[in-house]
Formats: sequence, C-alpha cells, structure tokens
Amino acid sequence: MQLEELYQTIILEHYKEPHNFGEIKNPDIEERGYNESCGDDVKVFVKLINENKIDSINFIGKGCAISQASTSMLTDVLKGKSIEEAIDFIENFKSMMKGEKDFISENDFEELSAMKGVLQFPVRVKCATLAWNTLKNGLIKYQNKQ
Amino acid sequence: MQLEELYQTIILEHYKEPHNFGEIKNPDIEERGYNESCGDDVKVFVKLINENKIDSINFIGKGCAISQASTSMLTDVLKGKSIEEAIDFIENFKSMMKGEKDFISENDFEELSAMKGVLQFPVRVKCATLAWNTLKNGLIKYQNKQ
Amino acid sequence: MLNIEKIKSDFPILKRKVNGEKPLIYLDSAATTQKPLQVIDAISNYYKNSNANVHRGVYSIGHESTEMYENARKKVAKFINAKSENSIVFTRNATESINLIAKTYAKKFLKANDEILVSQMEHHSNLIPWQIIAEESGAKLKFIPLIENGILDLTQLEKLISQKTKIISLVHVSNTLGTINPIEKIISLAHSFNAKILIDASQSVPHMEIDVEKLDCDFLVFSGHKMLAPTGIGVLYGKENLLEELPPFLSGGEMISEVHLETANYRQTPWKFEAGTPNVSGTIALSTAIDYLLSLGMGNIHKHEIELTQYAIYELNKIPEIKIFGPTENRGNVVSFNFENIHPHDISTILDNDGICIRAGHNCTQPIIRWLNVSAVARVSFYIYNTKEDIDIFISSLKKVKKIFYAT
Amino acid sequence: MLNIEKIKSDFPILKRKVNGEKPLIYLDSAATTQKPLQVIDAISNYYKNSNANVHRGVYSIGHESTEMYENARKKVAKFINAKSENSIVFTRNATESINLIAKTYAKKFLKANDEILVSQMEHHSNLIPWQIIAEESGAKLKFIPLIENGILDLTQLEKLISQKTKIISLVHVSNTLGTINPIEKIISLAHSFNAKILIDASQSVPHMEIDVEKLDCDFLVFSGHKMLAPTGIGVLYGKENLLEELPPFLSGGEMISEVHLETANYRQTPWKFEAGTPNVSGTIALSTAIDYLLSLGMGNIHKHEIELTQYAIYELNKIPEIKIFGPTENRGNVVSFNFENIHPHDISTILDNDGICIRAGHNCTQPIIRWLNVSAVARVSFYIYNTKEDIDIFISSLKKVKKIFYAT
Ligand SMILES: Cc1ncc(COP(=O)(O)O)c(C=O)c1O
Ligand SMILES: Cc1ncc(COP(=O)(O)O)c(C=O)c1O
Repeated sequence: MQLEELYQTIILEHYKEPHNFGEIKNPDIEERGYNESCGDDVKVFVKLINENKIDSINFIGKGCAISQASTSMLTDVLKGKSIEEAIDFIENFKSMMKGEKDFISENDFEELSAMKGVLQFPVRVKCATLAWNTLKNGLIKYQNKQ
Repeated sequence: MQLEELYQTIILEHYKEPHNFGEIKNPDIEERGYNESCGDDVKVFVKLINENKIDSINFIGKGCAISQASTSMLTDVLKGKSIEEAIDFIENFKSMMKGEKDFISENDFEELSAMKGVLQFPVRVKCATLAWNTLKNGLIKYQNKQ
Repeated sequence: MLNIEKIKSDFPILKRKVNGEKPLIYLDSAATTQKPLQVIDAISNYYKNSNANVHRGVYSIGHESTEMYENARKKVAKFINAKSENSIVFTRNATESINLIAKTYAKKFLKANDEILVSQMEHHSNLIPWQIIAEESGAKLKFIPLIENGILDLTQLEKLISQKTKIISLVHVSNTLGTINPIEKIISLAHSFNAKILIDASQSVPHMEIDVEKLDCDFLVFSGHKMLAPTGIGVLYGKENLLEELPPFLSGGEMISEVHLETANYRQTPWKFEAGTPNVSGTIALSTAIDYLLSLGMGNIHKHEIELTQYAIYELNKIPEIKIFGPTENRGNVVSFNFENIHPHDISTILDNDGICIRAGHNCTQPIIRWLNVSAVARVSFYIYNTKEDIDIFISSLKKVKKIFYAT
Repeated sequence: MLNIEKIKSDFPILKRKVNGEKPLIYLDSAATTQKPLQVIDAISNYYKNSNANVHRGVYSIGHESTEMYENARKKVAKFINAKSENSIVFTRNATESINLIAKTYAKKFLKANDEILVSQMEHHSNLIPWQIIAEESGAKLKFIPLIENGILDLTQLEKLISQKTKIISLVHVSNTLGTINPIEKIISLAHSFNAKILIDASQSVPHMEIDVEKLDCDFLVFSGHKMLAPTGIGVLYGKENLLEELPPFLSGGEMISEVHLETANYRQTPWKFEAGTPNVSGTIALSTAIDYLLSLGMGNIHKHEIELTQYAIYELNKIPEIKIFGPTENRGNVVSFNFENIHPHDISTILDNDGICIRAGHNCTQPIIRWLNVSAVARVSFYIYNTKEDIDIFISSLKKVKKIFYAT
C-alpha cells in the first residue's frame, strides 16, 4: 500500500513530536521558506561553531506531516556537519527526492529513507524539500557574507 | 441563382454611374456614416425647401456595389418628401431589409425592390442600409435642432 | 428534482478511475467544475464546422461564427436578466473582469483620498487589483471586517461607508466560508451614498438564479469554468451607460472604429472592451453550458446543493475532531473544515488515494485563513453531479485519515 | 515535402460543404487557421480525463492538469528556442501580449519625451496600445514610413532612432502586404541605441522557424489560433531578466505569493503575469498544435507556402485588371490585391458563393490601406492544407466576378 509507505510510523512520530522545534536566540543563520501554492511556512535557525561547524539547528513553522517530519529529521541529521558537508548532504537528499538518485539507507540516511514513500506522491515532494531548500539558501547566504 | 438576384443589372448600373454623386455646397444637412467592420464610408448632403421638404440629396463615399447602388437609389427616391415622410420611408426600407416586412414593388419602391436579393446575403444587409441609417441620423439631428 | 444518474452520465470524466480502480469523486467544483459532453461537443463542433475569425470575414462561415459568438452574448444577458446584451463583456475569467473595472473605473474616476471598500472575505482576485489601484490613485482601501462564524460586520460597514466611498467590490458567496452576503441590502446602501458596486458572483451565478436588473448592481463578474463551460472565458456585466463612460481596457484589433497613425476611435460597448481575437469557442461553449443549466433549472440546482451541503455538515459534525468553518445557516455549497492535529494536505492526499478530490490550502483567501487563525483549511464543494453517496464515501475516507494519524 | 492529401484529411472542416454543394476552400488563414482533429481531440481529451484547476489541487487530476499546463510552457519555449520556459507567459492572444508589455514596460520605464518607434505597417494591435501609452506617459510615438511596394524605409529608420528611443515595436511579417521585415538588422540597431525591441511574430511563428535566442529580440508575441491551436490562447516571450524587472499586469489569484489585506507579494516570472484561472485547455491544445507543426517540419511548411504564394501571384498577374500589393520578392504567404472598379466585398461575396473564403476590407491595418490610397483590399493567405488546386478554383471564380461586373 502506497499510503502506508507515505505515512510510516517514523514520519508520524516526527510530525507529532518534532525534534528541535522552537526559536534559537541570536542564531548565526536564520532563514524563512514559503511554499506559495499551499501556504507551508518554515523558519530555520542555525548556531555555528567556529563559523563553520553546525552546532544546532532549530525550526518553527506550520505544515503537513511530510514537511514537519522532513524538517525535524533535517535538524538531527545535519548537526555536527560543516557548512560544505551540509550543502552536499542537502543536494544529495534533493536528488533522491527528485528520483535522480537511489535512496541510500545507511549511516545518516537511515532514518531519512522513510521519505522514499513521498516519491510516489509527486505533489508532496515540495513539502519534503521545503526546509532543505530553505536551509541551503541560508547557508549559501552566510558563506557569501563571510 | 442567388448571385444574379444580388447583382441585378439595375444595381450594377447604379453602382457604375451613381446618381447625385458629389458634394453640395452649404447643405442644410450633412452627415457621415461609417461601417467599422468593413471600412465603408459615406457622407450625405441634403438641401431643404422651407426647412422641411427635401429639395435634393447628394452623397460621396466609397463602398461596394450594394452600398453605392442603395445610396444612389436613396437620393432619387427621397427627393421631394418631407422630413417626416423620409424618416417613415427609411423605417419601411429598413424593416424590409431585416425581413420583417415584405418588399412592396410599387410606386417609390419599384426600383428599390432590386435590393430584395440582398436578403439572402445577411452579411451584406449592412452595406445596403448604411446610407439610410446615416441619413436618418442627419434628419433627426436637424429636427432636434429646430 | 434533478436526475443525478442521468446527469452523471453526461460527464465523461466521472467514468474515469484514479489510483488503480477508484472511481473519481470530485468535490472541488468551487475551484472549477467538470464539463458535460454537450459542452465538450460544442467546442469540437465549432472547430469541425464553423471556425472562422469573428466580425471580419464577409464569407459564410465568418458570418456563422460571428452569429454564434453574438448569440452567446444574448444568451448570457438573458441568463442573468440583463436588459441588453451590450451590457455583457467577454473576458478570460472573473479575475480579468475585476481588473477591467479596477483599471478603467479608477483611471477615470478615482482621486486621492477617495475610498474603495472591499471585505475581509474577498478572494485574492477581488483584493489585489484594488490594492494596486489604491496605490496608483492615492485612494484608500478599506475593509468590512468579519464577525461570528464569518459573516460581514454590517454595523462596521455602516460606519465605514461615506460620501468618500466611490466603489464597493464585494463577493456574493464566499469560496472559503460559504457565507452568502446580503448583497441586496449592501447594493442599496452603496447607491444611497452614490457609490458604485461590483459583485463578485463567481460562486453564485453557477448555483442560483441571479437577476442583475432586480439586484441593481452596477457591475457583476463570473467565470465560465465554474459553471460547466471551458477555461478561458469570463463575463463582466455592467450597466450599459456606465460601461459607455469608461475608457477602453486593452486595445488593438476588433475594438476600434477608425484608425489613423496618431489616433483612433473606439467602438461602442461591449466591443470597446474586447481587444484582439476573442475566445470564440469558449464563448460558444459557455452558451451551451447555460442551456444545460437552464434545462435542469437553477432552482432545482440550488435545492440539490443545499441538501448536499446540509448532509455533509451533518455527517462531518459526527466526527468530534472536525471543526467546520463558516456560518451555520444561509450558506452556499462550500464547506471548509479542519481535522484536529492533521494538516489539510495530509487529509487531501489520503482522500485522493480513495479517488476523492478535495481542496486543501488557503483557497486564494489568505486573509480569511489568517482571520480563522489556522494555517490552512480543507474544503469540499458540490455541484449538480454530486450525490449523498459521494459524501458517504468522503466521510468514510475521512475515518481512514483519523485511523492513520491517531493510531500511533 | 508535405503530404497535403493526408494533411487535408486531418481537418474535419475541409470536408464541409457550403452554399449548397461547394467544398470549402479556406484562403483566410492569416485571420485564423483551421484546426486538425488532433488539436480538437486534445481539448476533448483534457475535459474527458484530466480537467482540474492548475497550481491548486493536491489531488491526482490537479497534479495531472498542472503538469500538462507547465509542459505546454516547456514545449512553446523549445519551439521558439527560448533558453528557459520562465520566458513564456500565456495570454489570450497576441493583442494581449502587446498590451502587457506596453502597460508594464511603460509604467516602469517611459518618461515624457522618451520615444516609441513603430512602423506604418503595424496591425492595429501593435499600434493602438502604443498610442494610448504615449498619451499616458507623455512619450512620443514615431513611425517608420513605407516606401516602394510596401517595405520599411530603413534610411528614415536610421534618422528616427536615437538615445531617446526606449522601445521599438515591429511586425515581423505584414498581414496585409506580406512584407518580411529585416528584423535581425533592426534588433541589433535597437540594441546599439539601448532600446528594447518587441517583435509581433503573429504572421511568422506559424509559418517559419523562429529562434529567439539567435534573434536576440527582447520580447516576441504571437497567437495560438493562427497556428492550428484554439482561440483564447496567446504567447508572450520575454527575456527572463526583463520580465523579472516588470511590475505585474493583471492581478488576483495564481500570481501571488503571500497576501495580507493591505499588501501582497508576487510570484516570480512567468506566473506573476498570469492572474486568475488560465485557459488550461487552450494551452494544452497549443502544445498539440506545435507537435503537429513539428511533425511536418517548419522548413517544409515554409517551402510549401512560398510555392503557393508564387503560384497565386503568377496566376493573378494574368488578369490585367488585378493589381497586387506588397513587395515582389521576400514575402510571406499573404497576397492582397484589388480588382479595377470592383469593391473587395463584392469579390468576396461572389467567391463565397463558390465556397471560397477570402478576406475583404482593411485587415486591421487602416494606415496601410490609407497609404495604398485605396478604400479596401481583397486578401488571400495560405497554410498547410492549401493546394494549387485551391488557387485554380479561386482564380476561375475571380473570372466569374469579372464577368458579372464587366458584362453590363
Ligand atoms: C500582424 C498581426 N499582429 C497582430 C494580430 C492580432 O492577433 P490577435 O487578434 O490574435 O490578438 C494579427 C492578427 O490579426 C496580425 O496579423
Ligand atoms: C469568489 C471568487 N472570486 C474570484 C475567483 C477567481 O476566478 P478565476 O480564477 O476564474 O478568475 C474565484 C475562483 O477561484 C472565486 O471563488
């Protein structure tokens, strides 16, 4: 059943109790993303160590189960990475969500592979990638400012 | 044959040698008519006797055989009529051209009944009535001014 | 009484299966309606038999297409009881109709410090054009607020309206709340202040009898695609003398009389407002759509929709986690709701898996969504081809949503 | 080489008889073309299978219609070799496309004493919008005059253009004279003065290969109905960065991002310019029309038309009382002519009686008609479904005209 692949337990758990939800005071990076066709709205906050290593990511915003779960997973999985590593990771995830790359279900990607179900629902891919695109924008703006 | 009813000899004769073609100096009435969908353009001039009886009607303008012939006939047939009679006559002619009234082929209407053929070509009815509508506008404006 | 089985059989798309073997249950007619074969065939037949540019060719099919086009105008005029077909301007959609009035009326009449009045429940299409015109003209845009479950605050309206008010632009039936506004009352209020009033009838003309003569509104707009006709055809009704006073909107071929290099004269209303080759097939198909609606009877349609709406509300109310928005009575055939802790998108996706189309999001009414203090809503809307069985299937699919989300 | 028999059989209307038993000979494709069954079916199939509003529904058929709509944009972009589909804005017709640029570009960039340049051979649709904008902005409208048989006076153009020239709007192929203008040269001339240039390609995109990248024009417009697609769908091509700079045109649903009561943000190009529900079926059918044209090959189409045009001119020249207008070489598939002492309307009526559709009048180019010093012209124009036999029938019917008018 497709639907069960979309609404896997792990996704619903992240949706109901998203990790790292809430603002960060004085973040190094703060970026808002908006999906105009549906109104999903997300803001991500990043604290860096040494202007490069991601110390923590938080988010606020409203959205569907897919977008909330995907954002919640993002905050877990990118923690500890350098800006460059994070951008790479985001690109990889986006390629997988476009169906251009197979899903890897090891290491960091293990939990994320729950997102594979979204591929069968093309209209929902935007929900899954909103926060990722938003964070990427924020990271690149930060790099350009340095 | 429909076409032969449209382009009757009498119509072609009026077209080739229209009666009362040319401007009148110091007319009592001067009115222009324009058919925006085809560009037909006519100007009628009227000289009155005693501010009411039509002494003469002339016209200038460019147009198809139907419009030129119809205008030429108009200048003949309305001569000598009072303004009220002329307006009545015009209304009668228009009703006939709309198919609302039968064509009468007696008295003044004898020659005009050649216009009956136009009824089978609905797009061309406008050509046949352009000068008549124009003259009516002119007559009514004159009446209102008095 | 409508014979829904017969009606359903006229709509080819309703025979379609989605997501495997699920029959299509279409509950998004407020966004756009499905089309009966009669309307689809009207388009095909036009192109197979009579296609030619209008108002141009002296030849037979050119005359034929022009007659069909102008007869459609007469049909529309009669449908909303306009005195003259010269009151009917064909546009692309309701949005363009509103823009036409905003851009020509404002150009001619609005000055700085004049006031424009709209409500807080407008569709974006009846809001943004006025925001832009207000900015360009220096006029002030004011808002009739919402109260209770989403009705207009008429007390506030009476305070807001004044001799400064030059135009009121108001939705008849809200596409999100379902509210039916008391437009008769507001139209005469507007006129008592010498203000003009435009009615956005996008959600009413398709569903009930509208009589512009009786209403006495100055302008009224709607879209063909929300009433069985194809996309790309909209209507602007205007009182003939008012339209005659307005400057042209777009310009070019068709709308002119005499043209010189430096200047041009314009044709009379309504052609003055129709620049370039119009959507001829769309217009003719709109005429067929009106025939179809009239053959059912607007009264019967309205009655059928009220029944469906009441049934849907009754059934939805049985699910305790569901909250319905909008007034409890005197409402159109639109029901917006939320499911506690479940985002409308997720509802829509799960329903879609069962072949059910519902709308999820802001419905092009972000100010209402903000007023409701939610991030989005789910919406169902009904039309002549819907049945109580459709609603039963919808409700049982909603229970599946609940199971998926509330189980873990 | 085109297989005309095969092509003819794709056009249902060409099987139709008019005025009794005369087969239809359609020689007015410059006004609008006939439609092949493939295009007619594209509309029907859309409504029978996939109809839903675009960019809104999260459900399957909403996704389907949105994909079809956006794929049509990609198809159009590829057809004229635009770098990005974001350069393609869908409008109602070429006329609206020109108005869009006149009204947004002028609003943003034109000041008093700036200059706008058009030619004396423009269609009304590429003249009146500039007259209006000139009046509103205080900019001056100047005209490239005609010389000889109806070609642009390039010497005058070089005197007219200056740093004051902000935009040139020029027809590619004249719909009355058939002149093909040297647009490559004029585009680079415009750019050397930092002027923007819009090309009215209404009579070229349907008939020859157009490459906007190579041309380097800033804007280019055309209508679907003149290239096998339905009425109600037009195209505006614009360089993406230029479109991005322009303010919105019409406003409402679809073209916005975030909306508050007082303000709104707009979406990016091209959606910023598409307000309200678009003509979805028309857009999809345009895509099918392009497929049809590509399957024949634009080069083959152009070659076929040149042959027909030369043949028609050769045959018309045999009738001494006929005068052909327009240049003798390097011309498009449009032939305007007059018959001594016979008005074009009368020609058209007599030909229509033989089932032949030709245009008679001013062809929406009154300034050309005035320049030719005539009151109207007759015009034939050809497309993929026309043959030399059509022209033979046309010529023998013209001889009947002569007999009727010259006999008495
Ligand atoms: C050269 C030219 N420009 C513009 C137009 C206007 O096209 P439309 O009426 O489709 O907007 C036409 C067609 O009539 C044309 O031939
Ligand atoms: C109340 C209301 N007004 C205006 C519109 C805009 O209609 P369209 O997109 O056809 O212009 C809609 C439909 O979305 C609507 O529901």
